[in-house]
Amino acid sequence: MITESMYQELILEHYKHPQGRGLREPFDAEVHHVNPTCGDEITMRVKLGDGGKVEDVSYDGQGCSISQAAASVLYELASGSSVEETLGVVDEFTRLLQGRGQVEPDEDVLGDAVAFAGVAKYPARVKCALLAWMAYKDALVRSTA
Amino acid sequence: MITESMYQELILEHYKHPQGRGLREPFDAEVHHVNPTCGDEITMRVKLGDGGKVEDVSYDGQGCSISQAAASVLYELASGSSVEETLGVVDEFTRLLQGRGQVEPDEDVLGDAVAFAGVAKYPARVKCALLAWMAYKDALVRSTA
Amino acid sequence: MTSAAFDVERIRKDFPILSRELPGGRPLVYLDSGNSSQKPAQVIETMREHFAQHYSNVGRAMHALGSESTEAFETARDKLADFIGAPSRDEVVFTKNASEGLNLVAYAFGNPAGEDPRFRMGPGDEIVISEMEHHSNIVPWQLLARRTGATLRWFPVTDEGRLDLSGIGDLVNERTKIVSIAHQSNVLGTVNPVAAVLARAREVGALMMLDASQSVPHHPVDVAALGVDFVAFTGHKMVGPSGIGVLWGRGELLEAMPPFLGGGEMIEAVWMDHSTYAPPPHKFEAGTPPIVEAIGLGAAADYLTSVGLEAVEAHERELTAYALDALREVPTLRVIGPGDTHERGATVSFTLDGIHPHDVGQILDDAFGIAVRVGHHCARPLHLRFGIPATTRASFYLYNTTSEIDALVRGLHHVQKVFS
Amino acid sequence: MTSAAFDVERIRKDFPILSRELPGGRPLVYLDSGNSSQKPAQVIETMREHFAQHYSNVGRAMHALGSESTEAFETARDKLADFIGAPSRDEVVFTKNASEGLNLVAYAFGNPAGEDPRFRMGPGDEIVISEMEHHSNIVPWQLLARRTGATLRWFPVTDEGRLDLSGIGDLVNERTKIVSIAHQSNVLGTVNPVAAVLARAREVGALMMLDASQSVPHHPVDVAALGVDFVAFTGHKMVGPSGIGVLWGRGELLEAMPPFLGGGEMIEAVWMDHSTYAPPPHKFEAGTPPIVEAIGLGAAADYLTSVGLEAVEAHERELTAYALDALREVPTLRVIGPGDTHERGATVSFTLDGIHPHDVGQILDDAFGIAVRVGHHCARPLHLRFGIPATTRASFYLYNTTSEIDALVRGLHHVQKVFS
Ligand SMILES: Cc1ncc(COP(=O)(O)O)c(C=O)c1O
Ligand SMILES: Cc1ncc(COP(=O)(O)O)c(C=O)c1O
Repeated sequence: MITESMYQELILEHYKHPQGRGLREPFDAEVHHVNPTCGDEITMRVKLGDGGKVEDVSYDGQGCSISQAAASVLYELASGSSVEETLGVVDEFTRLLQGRGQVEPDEDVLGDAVAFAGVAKYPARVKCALLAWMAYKDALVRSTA
Repeated sequence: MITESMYQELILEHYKHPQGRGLREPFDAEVHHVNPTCGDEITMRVKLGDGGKVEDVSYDGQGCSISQAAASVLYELASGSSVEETLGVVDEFTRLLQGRGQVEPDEDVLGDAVAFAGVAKYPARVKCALLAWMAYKDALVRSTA
Repeated sequence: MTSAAFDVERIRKDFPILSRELPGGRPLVYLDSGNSSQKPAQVIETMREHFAQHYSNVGRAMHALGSESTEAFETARDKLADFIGAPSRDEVVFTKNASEGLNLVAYAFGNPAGEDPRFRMGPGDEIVISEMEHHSNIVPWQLLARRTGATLRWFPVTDEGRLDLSGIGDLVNERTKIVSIAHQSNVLGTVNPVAAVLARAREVGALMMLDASQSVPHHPVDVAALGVDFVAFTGHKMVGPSGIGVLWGRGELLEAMPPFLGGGEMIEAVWMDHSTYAPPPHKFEAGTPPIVEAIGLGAAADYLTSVGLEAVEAHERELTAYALDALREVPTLRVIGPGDTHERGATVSFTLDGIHPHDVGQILDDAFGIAVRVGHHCARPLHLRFGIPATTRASFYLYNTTSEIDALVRGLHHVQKVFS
Repeated sequence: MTSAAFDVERIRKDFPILSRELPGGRPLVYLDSGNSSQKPAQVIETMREHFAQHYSNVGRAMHALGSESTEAFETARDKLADFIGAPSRDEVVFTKNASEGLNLVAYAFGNPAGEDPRFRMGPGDEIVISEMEHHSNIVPWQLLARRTGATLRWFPVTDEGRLDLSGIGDLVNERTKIVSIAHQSNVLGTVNPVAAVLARAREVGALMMLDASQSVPHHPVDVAALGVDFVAFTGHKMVGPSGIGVLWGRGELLEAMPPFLGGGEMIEAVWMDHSTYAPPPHKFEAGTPPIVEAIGLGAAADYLTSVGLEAVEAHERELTAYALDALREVPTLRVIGPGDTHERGATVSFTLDGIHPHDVGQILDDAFGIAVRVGHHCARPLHLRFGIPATTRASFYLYNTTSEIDALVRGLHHVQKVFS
């Protein structure tokens, strides 16, 4: 079944048990992103610390398993890392997802996020996977502005 | 050659030697009709006499051989006839032309105008043949109004 | 079970795509005709043949091919006029889709180039739509309200998914210039009570338009019997090609409306500083029309007529009853829309607790080749009204079978297993 | 004589209709491509195949067929972007024809829903077109002037059929908001001096649009190199299907423009009382687009690219030179338009003393199967300027041959005999 390439166990796990979900204080910036084609929504807050650290990423939203799991995976990867590191991961994630299934993912950079490789083959779902990650990038820009 | 069914000798004759052409006085009504798809134009005047007679039909215009010959044939048929007779001819002519080539023309009613039977097969030219005849009908309405 | 007279297996053979296998050896179970229908060989072949043997531009060309194309194109107009019971073929305007037809009418209002008082619009005037409309019957009126300062109002929708007429007396009033509602909802399946709304519109002197995108393909529709002023629908949902739609309008109103798009074919005579316009329908068909698409749509109308719209409707009613019944067995499944087949078409939208429709659709497709539509189906306000971001929608047509509905139910059970 | 590299006989085999016999055993001599071109099997077959095996709605569908259709549709956009050198695929808006593209831009002006000052328009503002325009590049601007109170002005045309630029300094001035002219005239064949007009438009801060309906099919066109703001063209004249056209616009301007048609696909989010819109190009593609037509147009672009636009252009130049020469031998024949191939395309319009074009066209068709266009070719003001009600127009394309031009000349001699 083709399904298996998209609904990885890891994605389903994150969907059923989202990590770091809920909006928390304090935060430096909050953004709200919507995927108009499907109505998936996310509100995301970022709190930066000293030395370019990401202190907290908190979020709330609604949407499909892909968009919710992507937010959960993002939380795990980002909180505690440096802004720079996470931007690298976001770039690689974006490259993977927009690669129409032709891109070989860099597992070292992506970690768990590599589970989304199968999504890249479904153009209609790519935006779901990217929703949280684009919101995060946007929030970073606003918190450092 | 299919042409022959449309460009009857009689039509060409009327085109080359139009009968009754030119605008004359006196007149009861003058109308100007245009065929927008091809730019054919006709100005037509009607002068009615006593007892429902058509005293004169005078016209001027520009256009293809079909529209010009149709005006010339109309002139011959109408001038001197009664309004009622000519309306009968106009109706029969219209029926023939709009019949998509399926209508059997009544030669007794149409006289020379039966030469236009071939035009009925060419939807794009039907309007050319009818231009003068519709103008005539319009002019009649206005002169008796 | 479908009726004996209606041989769905024979019909399926007319649609080449239905015998297709999807990647991975999945059969195709196409339950997305409300989005766009498939095309029978009769339509595909008519278009191919026209391109290959008869094509040229229409209206303006006087040569042999020009006559053949013009004849075929205008005959398609006759067919469409017959199909919807239009009193005159000249009331059938070819558009590119239903959306263009709706916009065309909206742009007729408040246009300084128009003089008829029925189409004047400004602050204080009102436009009435409903909460169950497709975006194509919402946004054109929002844009019109924005251009003219008029006010947009709407019918609410009941919990059962019916038009709520309780406030109609206030909603449709002397300030109302036009009421435009769906004949059948593309989400709920609800068939709206046209006569009741029309009666009130007539009382206050408002015009009335129907978005018949979801009704014309599925039921016999007679515009004269309906009695409204405008009806828009779209070719691709009625086994016709993409790129073609129809706006039907009362001849007298089409005459009174200002032109919409300007260009070739819609004129009578042009000078540099002004123009006069052709009579309808050509007045509203600027530029080279979707020639072969109109001809294809004519073939589609022929096809539906040969099957019989009553038979199509009966078949769909059986499928709907069967589906409403079968879906009841799926745990947590909630149908959004009427629960029985009374005044409703073959469109069934639903939610499953805790599982997003995108996941439902994807798994149905990936695992079983079942094509349903998921999302808000271009009816976001309706979803907001029900407090849900999206639904899964199965929509049936003449070529669907009860065993495809069985496959859907099996698929939904599988979806629930994945997410349990 | 055509060049060795360009094998016109091989090309003719790609177009099924060219081997057709007309009623009465006449061969088809198709010299009406300026009106609409014929279609190669590659285009016809691509469309048939898509309908039969891959069709579904685009954008919104998440199932297998939905992906296949969306992929094919958006790939067609890529192809068209490449074909015209668009800096971004998002600048390619699919319309139903060139006329819609021209109207779309015209409706962007003076629209209260738009805020960008470049698109404001009212009394005192000016729009500049030319006397050689197709009605589709006249009437939309007349309607705009009518809606907004702006003034429509135009370039005159010289006796040789060239744009008369002598008064450009006064004509295009600080009040000018947009200049819209044909890239190539559909009657005269004249290719207009875009750079000179654009330079003046830029001086005064006006936008500039090109009606490229007659240039994109016949010459390599690079919108970035041209430097204008908008370019409209149409599929059916470039070996593509009916029902599809393209509006190219600078991304930044498309962003700034208010939406035109409202509906599905052009929105970001919809509430009952307001909406937000998708970014271009989708903002301007309301409703289900001409899906299979766009895919067919992509195949047409591929076809022309495989033949090579330079080769097409060279072939057409040879045909034009040959025709201008051969037609000179026909007594009383007068060409309306440039007499040589300098800055002119393969469209030759002419008059014959004392014989109306309708008769010319009819006899050419009836007697010899030669399809030319007769009338004012949707350019009535240009004919008024030359003081003639109509012309006969032969227009050539990649599949035409010099022997077809010989047949035309023989036909014209016959016409003169009939009317002598
Ligand atoms: C120069 C020119 N502009 C515009 C058009 C209009 O194209 P369409 O009829 O496809 O909208 C045409 C062709 O008819 C044309 O030749
Ligand atoms: C109820 C309804 N109205 C309007 C439309 C718009 O039709 P189209 O996209 O063909 O313009 C649709 C389909 O998308 C529909 O279901």
